[in-house]
Amino acid sequence: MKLAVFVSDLTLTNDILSRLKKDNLGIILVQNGVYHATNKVDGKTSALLDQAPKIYALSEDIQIRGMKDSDVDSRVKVVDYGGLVDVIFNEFDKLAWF
Amino acid sequence: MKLAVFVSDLTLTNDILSRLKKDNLGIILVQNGVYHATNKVDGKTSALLDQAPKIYALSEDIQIRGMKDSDVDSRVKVVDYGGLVDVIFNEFDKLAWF
Amino acid sequence: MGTLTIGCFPGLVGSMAYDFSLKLAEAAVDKGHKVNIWFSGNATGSVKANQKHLKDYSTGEKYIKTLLEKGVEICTCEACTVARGVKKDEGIEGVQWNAMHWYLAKIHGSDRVLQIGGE
Amino acid sequence: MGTLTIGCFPGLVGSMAYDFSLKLAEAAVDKGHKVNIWFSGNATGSVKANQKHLKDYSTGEKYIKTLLEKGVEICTCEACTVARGVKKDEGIEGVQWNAMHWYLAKIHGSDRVLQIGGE
Amino acid sequence: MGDVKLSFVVHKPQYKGETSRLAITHAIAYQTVEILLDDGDTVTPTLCFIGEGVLGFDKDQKAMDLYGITSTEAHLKNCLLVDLNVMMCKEDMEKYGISEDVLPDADEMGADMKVQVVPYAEIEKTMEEAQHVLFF
Amino acid sequence: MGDVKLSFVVHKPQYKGETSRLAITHAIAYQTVEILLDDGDTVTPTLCFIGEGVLGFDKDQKAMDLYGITSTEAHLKNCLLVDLNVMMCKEDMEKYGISEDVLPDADEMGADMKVQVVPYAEIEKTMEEAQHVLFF
Repeated sequence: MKLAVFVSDLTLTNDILSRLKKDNLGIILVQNGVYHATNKVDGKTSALLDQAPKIYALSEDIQIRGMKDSDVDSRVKVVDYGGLVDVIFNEFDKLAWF
Repeated sequence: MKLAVFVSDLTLTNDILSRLKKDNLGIILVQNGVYHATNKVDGKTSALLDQAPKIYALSEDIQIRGMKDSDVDSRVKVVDYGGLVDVIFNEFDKLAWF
Repeated sequence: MGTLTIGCFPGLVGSMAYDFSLKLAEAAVDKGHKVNIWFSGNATGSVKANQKHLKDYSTGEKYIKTLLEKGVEICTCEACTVARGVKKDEGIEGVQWNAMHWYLAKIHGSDRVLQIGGE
Repeated sequence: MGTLTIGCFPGLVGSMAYDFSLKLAEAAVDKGHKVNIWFSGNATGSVKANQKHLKDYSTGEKYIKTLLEKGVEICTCEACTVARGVKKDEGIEGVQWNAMHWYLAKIHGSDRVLQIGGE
Repeated sequence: MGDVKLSFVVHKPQYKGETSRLAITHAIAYQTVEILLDDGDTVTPTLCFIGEGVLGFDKDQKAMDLYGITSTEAHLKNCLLVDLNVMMCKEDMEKYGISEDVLPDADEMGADMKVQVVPYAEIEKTMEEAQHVLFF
Repeated sequence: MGDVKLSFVVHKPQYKGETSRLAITHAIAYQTVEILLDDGDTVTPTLCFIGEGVLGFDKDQKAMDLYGITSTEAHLKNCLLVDLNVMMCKEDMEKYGISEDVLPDADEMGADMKVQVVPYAEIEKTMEEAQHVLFF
């Protein structure tokens, strides 16, 4: 299945994301989830960025925090709300919010 | 200072509790925090129980979950709401909710 | 064009999941998709009419009205709403009031479903 | 006997921090302490009058009225409340409406303060 | 469109707040959805509990006595009475040291169904077979 | 009772929800509290950000443009304008790789105060010296 998981926090409180099959998985970073793409923690980039072949981050949630779209890790594609709608309809068939 | 920290979740999302000085610290387990006193995780009792000399758990929050006051770890004192009020006024002078 | 149904459960708070739901709904409807929104839990408090828009606080009313005008169907869980003291005639006009099966029925006809939990 | 002031910010949800605040307040006042409660954030939605008590859903109104009768002072953040569309004449009688300095003033005269955050 | 299978996945403890209990009541609502659907259309949810979601299902809960609200135990019994598939993740039950014995059943109320404790792989299968997944 | 010192400790990121921003507005309210107090009585909050609480303070926030609400940046400037002590935990700033340079100031508005980046030990001291601590 093509599943997209929305991540809205920096600290994940459970291991459920890591149980999901990686092949067709997508991760969509929203709200405080965008810090996975912009900030290293203790000098390391977030392990989350290795857990799915497709990773997106929401532009508005980067900019509202005073950061720039260019601050994100190269593995992450930045989309606005319109782009996110296309991702939802064209790239995946199931959605999960963490 | 005599600080009592209320813990209301099983999974702690930060390390702040472990930074606090242990000498006069109290931990009050409420809501899902009571699982620290009743359940082992992967066979181990919660590390939280070693982090303060005084630990309390709220009786109602144990019983509402179908567990019994006798299910708690021996280091934990079970109190009802009235007992909790006495703990707050007699044992500590500052309170923090996590 | 497809149909997106969003279940929104968290309460009305600044820059968070509630706002996200409404903004995603608008972006989808602007692209020609059909969108349904189901409010349950604390999110139902947001269907109260006459929310005062202060710069320091989030409000949902203006946004809800915009979405209704654009053809988004919005329904609030009646039980959750009256439990919060909000009666139908105190609610925002155009928001539907129904039971949980409204949400399941909309899901039945949807291409994509996004259930947003949390308080 | 002492004075306890509780700041309660989370919304009205079952068996959680909101209920905890009210139950702790009652236990304290029953022991002869003076208790003040400050509602801010999503908790302010709970001062709406006429909450319907359903078995499956939490409500705060009955409890708030009991506490008021027992002499607990309860105040809601006016800005947070009107942002949610609840006007003073729609609120539970006896609940005070004021600005954030009410909370700080009560804290000034308190022996114990419990600030409960969360949404 | 016929039947639409849904996988409800609850990963928060039952007494975390309202959302986890609303997952149960929303799943139960499948039994009345037909009044809003065309003839022959149905919705079939499977209710899955994983991670901390397996917490809060012990028998003998005092929610009604202490809070005046329906307990999770009562909700779970309702699920079984309306023939909902309810699955608990075996690995997570073991992780939190929860015995199958503490899970309520609704035998005395005449339910045929029981809560199923299954390996995570089974729950994954419901997610794969479902048309939509709903995380609570 | 004279002055009552308070230590506000914020450990959630600023854009987590309403609570973390309400910590700031509640602290600012200290400047009008005297109308409810006896002569000579005052409240002095210190606003401390630790853990993930240090996140969300970058300059140049677009909250007003994108959401129509006041940004945390604007709130922080207000704190400095009303002479509130604002402390950020140095160790946590380093943990999340946040440079002091990104923190806003209110110099152009005439504020004398600046956000102080201090070791955790300093924040601990405010908690010890305060009569009450308030965790947000």
